[in-house]
Parts: sequence; C-alpha cells; structure tokens
Amino acid sequence: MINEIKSPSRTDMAARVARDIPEGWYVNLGLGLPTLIPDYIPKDREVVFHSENGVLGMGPVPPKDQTDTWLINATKQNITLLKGAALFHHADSFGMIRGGHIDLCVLGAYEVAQNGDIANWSTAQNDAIPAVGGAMDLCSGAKRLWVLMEHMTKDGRSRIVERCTYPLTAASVVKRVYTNLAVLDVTPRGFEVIDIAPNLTFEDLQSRTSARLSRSE
Amino acid sequence: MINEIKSPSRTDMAARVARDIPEGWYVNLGLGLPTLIPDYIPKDREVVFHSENGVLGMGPVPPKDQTDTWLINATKQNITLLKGAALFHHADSFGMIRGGHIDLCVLGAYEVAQNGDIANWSTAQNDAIPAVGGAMDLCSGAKRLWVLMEHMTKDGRSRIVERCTYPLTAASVVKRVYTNLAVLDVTPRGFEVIDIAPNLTFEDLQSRTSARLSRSE
Amino acid sequence: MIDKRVRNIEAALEGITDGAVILLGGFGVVGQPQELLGGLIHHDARDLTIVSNNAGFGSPSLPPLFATGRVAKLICSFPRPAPPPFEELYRSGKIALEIVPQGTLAERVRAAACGIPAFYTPTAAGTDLARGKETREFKGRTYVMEHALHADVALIQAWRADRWGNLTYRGTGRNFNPVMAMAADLTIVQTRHIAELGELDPETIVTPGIFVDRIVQIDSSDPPPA
Amino acid sequence: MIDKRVRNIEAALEGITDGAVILLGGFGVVGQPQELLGGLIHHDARDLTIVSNNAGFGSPSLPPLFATGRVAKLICSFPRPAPPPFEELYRSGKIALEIVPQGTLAERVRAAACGIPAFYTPTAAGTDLARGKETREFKGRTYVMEHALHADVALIQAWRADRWGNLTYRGTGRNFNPVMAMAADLTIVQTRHIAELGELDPETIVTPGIFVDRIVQIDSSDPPPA
Repeated sequence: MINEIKSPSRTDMAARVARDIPEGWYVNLGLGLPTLIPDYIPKDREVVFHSENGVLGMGPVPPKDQTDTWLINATKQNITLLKGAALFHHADSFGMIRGGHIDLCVLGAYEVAQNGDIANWSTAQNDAIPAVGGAMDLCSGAKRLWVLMEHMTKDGRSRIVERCTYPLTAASVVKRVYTNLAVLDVTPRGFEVIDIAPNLTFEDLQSRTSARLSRSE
Repeated sequence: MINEIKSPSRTDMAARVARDIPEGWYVNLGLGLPTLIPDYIPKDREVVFHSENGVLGMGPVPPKDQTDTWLINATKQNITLLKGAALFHHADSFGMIRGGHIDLCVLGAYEVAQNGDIANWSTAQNDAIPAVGGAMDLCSGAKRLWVLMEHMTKDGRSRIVERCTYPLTAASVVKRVYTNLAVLDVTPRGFEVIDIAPNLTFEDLQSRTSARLSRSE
Repeated sequence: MIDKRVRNIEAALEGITDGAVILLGGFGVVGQPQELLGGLIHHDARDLTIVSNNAGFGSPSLPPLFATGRVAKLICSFPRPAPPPFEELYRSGKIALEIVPQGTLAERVRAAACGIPAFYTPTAAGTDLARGKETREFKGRTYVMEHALHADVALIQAWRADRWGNLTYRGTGRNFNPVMAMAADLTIVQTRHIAELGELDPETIVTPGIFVDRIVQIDSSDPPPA
Repeated sequence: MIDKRVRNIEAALEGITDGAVILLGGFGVVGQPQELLGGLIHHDARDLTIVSNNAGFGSPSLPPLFATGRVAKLICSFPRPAPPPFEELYRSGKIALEIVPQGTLAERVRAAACGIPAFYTPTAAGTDLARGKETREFKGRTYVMEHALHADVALIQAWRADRWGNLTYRGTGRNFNPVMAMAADLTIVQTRHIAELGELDPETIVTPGIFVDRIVQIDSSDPPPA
C-alpha cells in the first residue's frame, strides 16, 4: 500500500523544509536528511548555519583540492566558512543552543509523539554502545525544533505516534514534522496536517499514521 | 603610644608584600595601598597582574601623552599592557577569580578576624550607599587572600580582631595580614606572628592587637 | 540580505517599552554606549530597570537618565561615587537598588544567555548579601544559589561591527559588553566602525552576530583620560 | 622569567599519577592532541579517567591508549563509531562509560573552571540520562542539576603559544580545548607554533596563560581530510 503513493524523493523533502526557512534565521541541522537542506535555500536568501563544534556561517563542502582540514562540521565533514562566519568554543556554542538563540533546529528522529516528544538518540537495543552527542541539548534548547524523517519505518510502522516507545531525547519540544507524506504541526490538540503529498487523501494519511490527525483550519 | 613606634611608611609596607610574591604568580590588587606593590617587584621577576575588568599582564600607568584611554584598571586609572597581556570579558574574568586561578589577591580591609573572616566592603553606616564591586568574589575566589592595612584605626582600635564587628566580605578566607606593625599568618590556632616591626616587642604588638597572637614556631 | 544596521539612534531604540529591563555595557565609562544612553533620555519608556556595574560616575549620559525619573530600579555592583541624580533618588526612596557582587552579576547575565536558570556560587556566602537566599553545601563548603538575570534590552558599545552583527571591542571596553550582548531579547549596538562582511577574521570575532539585533554606527569619542 | 615551555613530550607528561582524571581536547581528531596522547600510551599511570567528546574514532592515538588497558573510565558524549579497542573493553565490562550530553559536558567542565559547583540545565530533563539526578522546576519548566567536572590534567592542542602560555587555536580545532584548558590542575599544551612574547595580539588571545602549565612545541601534521 505504501508503494502506491508517489512519495517525494529525499531531495524533495529537504527542499520542502528549505522553502519554510526565512532569511535571517540561525539554523542547526542534524545528521542525514537535514544536511541536504542548504542546497535548496535560494542564493539570495541569507540563512546562517550553525555547527555545534563552534561555527556560525558554515558554507558548503569545499572542492577536494581546496580543503582546509581544520574546518569540520558536527558530522565531521570538511566545510567552508562564508563571509561573516565566526568561530567559538564548545561552552559558548552550547550556550547559544541552550539559551534559545538558535532559531531552528532540524533533526531526524525515530518517533515523534503528539505531545511533541521526540525519540532520536537510542533504540534501547542492549548491544548498542549508547551515544547522545548534542541531540538532547539541541532538542531542549533550540527556539524551534522541526523533524525531517520518513513517515513510516521500513517495516511499515508509523513514526508519528501517540506516545514514543523509544527512549526520549526531549519531552514536548517538536513544533513541526516533515515527512515524505505530509507536513504536520504539533499543536495543543495534537498533530495538525499542514500539507499533504500529492494524490494522498487525509484518510490515506490517517491510515498510515498511528496518532490521530486533524485538519488545519 | 602608637606614635612611639617607628612604623614603616606606606611604601615600605607595599615593598614588604612585594618581597613575598614569587615569580610566576597571577596577582590581583585591591584599591589603595595594594596598588603600590608592583613598583617594588624587581624588574627581572615576572609577576602577572590581573584586573577584574578583563586584563592579565597589566603594566604601569603610562605617561600622560602616551595614554590609550580604552585601557583602564578596576580602579579606573589608565594602564598599559605588558608583552604577554590578554584581554577578556567580565564573565571570563570572574570565572578566573571564582575558579581559584588567581594565585594571590591583596586587599585592604577594615577588620580581619582570627578565623580568617574579612570585613572590607561596608561599615554598615545607614547613610552610605552600599557598594560591593568585586570584593566578595575576590575574597572567596582567590587561591590566597592577603590583607594589607594599618594595624589600628585612626582612633586607636585594633583592626586585628577576634570577631569582625563590620559586615563580612567573606568568611574564613584570609591567609596573611601585612600591617605597619607586623606580618601575621592566619592559622587554625589564630594569628601567628611571622614578622614584627623594628623596635617592637611581641608584647608591644599584643598590646596593640585585640585578638590573641602566638609566636611563629 | 541580513542587514542589522539602522539609520540612527531613534531607530535603534524603537520599541523599548515601559517596565523594560535594560542591560548596560561598560565598566565606568569605558565601553559604556553614551549615545544610545543619550537617546534613552529622550525616549518615553518608563519604569525602567537598569543593570549596570556602576551608577554613572563620570558618565555624561547615565546621570541625566536617572534625572528623568524614568528609572525605577538599578541592579549594580558598585554605585559609588554616586552622581547627584542617583544619590537624591536613592535617598528619597524613588529608585530601588539591588547590590550584586560583580562576578555574580556577570555570571547571572551569562546564565540567562546560556539557558541556565540557576547556579551555585561561593561568593557572598555567610554575608549580608546572601540573606534570604537559598544556600547549599557541596564538599563541605557553603554556596549561594543565584538566578539567571534575563533582560528585554541590552545596550552595547562595540569597536567594529559588520552587517550580520559580528562584533569586536577595543581594550578594556570589552568588559560586560559581550556577556550582556548575549542575554537580552533585543540587543542594540553602537559601533565606532562598520566592517565589510568578511572583513572581521572569524577567529577573532568576540560577539557572533547571532546575539545582535540592531547596529548603529556612531562617531563617538574615545573615553576621557582617567 | 616565566617560561612554560618544556623540551619534549616526556617532560610535558611528567607527574601524571594513577587514577588521574584527564580532559582531552578535540572534536573528532580536529584539535585532538595526538602527540601528547601518543606519549600517554607509553606512560605508566593507570586507572585513568578520560573525558573526551568521542571514543577515538579516526584517532591514531586514543584507541591504542585504550588498548593498554590503563583507562578505567570514559566520560563521553558520542562514543560511536567505537574503535575496536574501546568496543571490546566496553563489551567485556573492562571500561566504565558515562554518557553526558555534549552541551552538558562542556558546561560541567566550564563550571569546574569557574568555581561553580553545580547548575541547572533543561538538557536531558525527562529522559533516561536524567535518571537518579536531582531535578527542580523554575518558572514551570523542569531542569536537571548537574555538577562541575574537575580534572587533574588537561591535554590541549593549540595553534600558537607564547612562553607565558597564551594560546590561539585554528579553525574548528578550538572546540573543547579552551574550555578544558581552564578546568584542570595541570594543563599541558602541544602547540604547532611558538610565538614570541608580545607577538600574540592581546585582543585575540583565546586562552590566557593563567590557565596553562606546560607547553611543548610539536611539528604535528594537519588533520586528515574528512
């Protein structure tokens, strides 16, 4: 049934998020899908990207022969600095995060619950070495937390849930979720559908979602 | 009776403190008498002076025609920067102080008690506008707190006391007191006389001191 | 294009409301944003709380601001010597005064900036300034709990600024400025010089633009000799 | 004359004792002091606690240090991917692991440096990582109390250093280094370049020498492309 839906590609999903980021925002992007977002910000729209290892004004990955290997991002890829960039240490960087100065953080997740809970750091499998990185700081600190993820797991379970089953990264923090099927706002009344994939009805979407959805007014 | 004693001059007192400051210490000096100390540090002994408004490596007051008015110390006099100086902001500066990184702070005081209590910020007169500045931070934060002051008040009361009568700046922090009559260590057994002014006997000193003194072993 | 520059002081101070808590950079007059303060004298916001290390001794602008009667409270470490307007208001009970140790003041502002609601400090433990405050022992030593000091507005003096709001300072003009610049909802900067974007070395920027909302370039004079 | 330079790595690491808590600068391998770590491999101190953002992925020196079996505990935010020596020790219960959110780790180290024994943070509230920790509400939000993380030793990588110990860093090699440099009883720095005293601009020094005990100049190589 999932295969019937013409899902947007991963790049379409990133582009959809990019569309909603206005000029002048300070934005931190998590691993995976979110790292594709900057490619879809129009060149004339200035958005300042933050990397938690001490960078504001992060630019794209440089050509191999022009790499300064002293410059990396939080995923440990080499980066460039844009004009206007600034460097600072880890306590200052996480002060920015914890203090609510980052306008937007976009992360991937395993699950998002209707009260805004997010689970994205641990699947609680006993054999995995636990690792949290900056996920909890970003989730509790950013002014807005958006999640960008596939709507369902590979085995067909909804990631949009009434209550997270995986260990929480932070409680009641997610403001919006972008998936391959829809854009959902987290409201005091639960998930509200803001946008829906082409050829998908509200009922189709609800049938693929374990939390109850409401229509945007 | 006080006048019988040949007290050292104010500059002698500052020089006496300077003698005890070894090379390599990071030192913060309070208002008044302590500001005279750097003049008596030998030129070949490197001591780094800290000013709480964000300077390490503070040098002497410049000649009038070479003043950079953007450089002041905590008493708001113009200063110079020595080679090796560094500038930083107030939270970092007081982080250094509170974190025990300043090897020595030398302050004036109204009273020092035998348990190391110091009173130097307020005489609790009702008509004075209260003002504390960095005194409490320095007293509780510095690795060592020495006090440099006159042994007695102008009206002949001992400033070396069993218990402070003025409001405390900090409790149990003073390690040593330099006065015009003696050098006293604060020990678990109270004040111990380390040095005494010429022509003054231990008994003379005790008679001018309201706290009980012991001889250094 | 991100451009935080505004055309004049009036535009820089727009929207400050009655009851605002205002952080004021500077230590003495060095790094104190005189022209922004001057603009505040002619502003109409009342019942202001000013957070400043000093009470305006030697300052051309802070005493006249007190004289307007529009400052309800001063949070301060060292209000002495007190210039006449402050002293009179204080003695007649027309201005409230909260004395905070200088390092605690800096740390409370930094805590607000960094999302720390409260912390423990050894400063003032066992003194009158800790009266009524919660205390706690850690490893046998007594500490006082202090709360973050949030503000609506910060008035900052920088030496150089670019249009993104990246700042550098000059000499000891740095003092409280970078700390306060981080802790307000609206951070307003007067700068001596405007730098082109990219001209400030990323390694030497002291305040990243993320903390700054408005910049006004002012040909202010150097501090007077002290 | 104050001169914190020492002649070689052995002299730099002298006196590190069994049971030492060691802060390790770097984020990944950028800013990680490889040569000091390399020296630690041949040191005799045992039962070490290493505080490091990562568990040594990509690092030429940290995995071999784990392999010596002399590290009893790792305090870390992101020990994945785990290099084989760490993974094996962890799975066989031969090394303790304390997971700390990255910002909490930085702030705990900064608190130790700045004389703050404990503070409250929103990070991890309501999660498994706050289990057993004291929590408290401020203005209706729940915060976790976290303690200062003191250390005996910090191993730091700088770009330039003068004989007083003033430091600058390069690019994102800064990361945890200036924070950790402030928080240890013994701060040991490997620097790529030595500057003459007075050569580093006081306005642009990142770590003032007061925090630094020993400096060793090492012609280390740049980090590998990532």
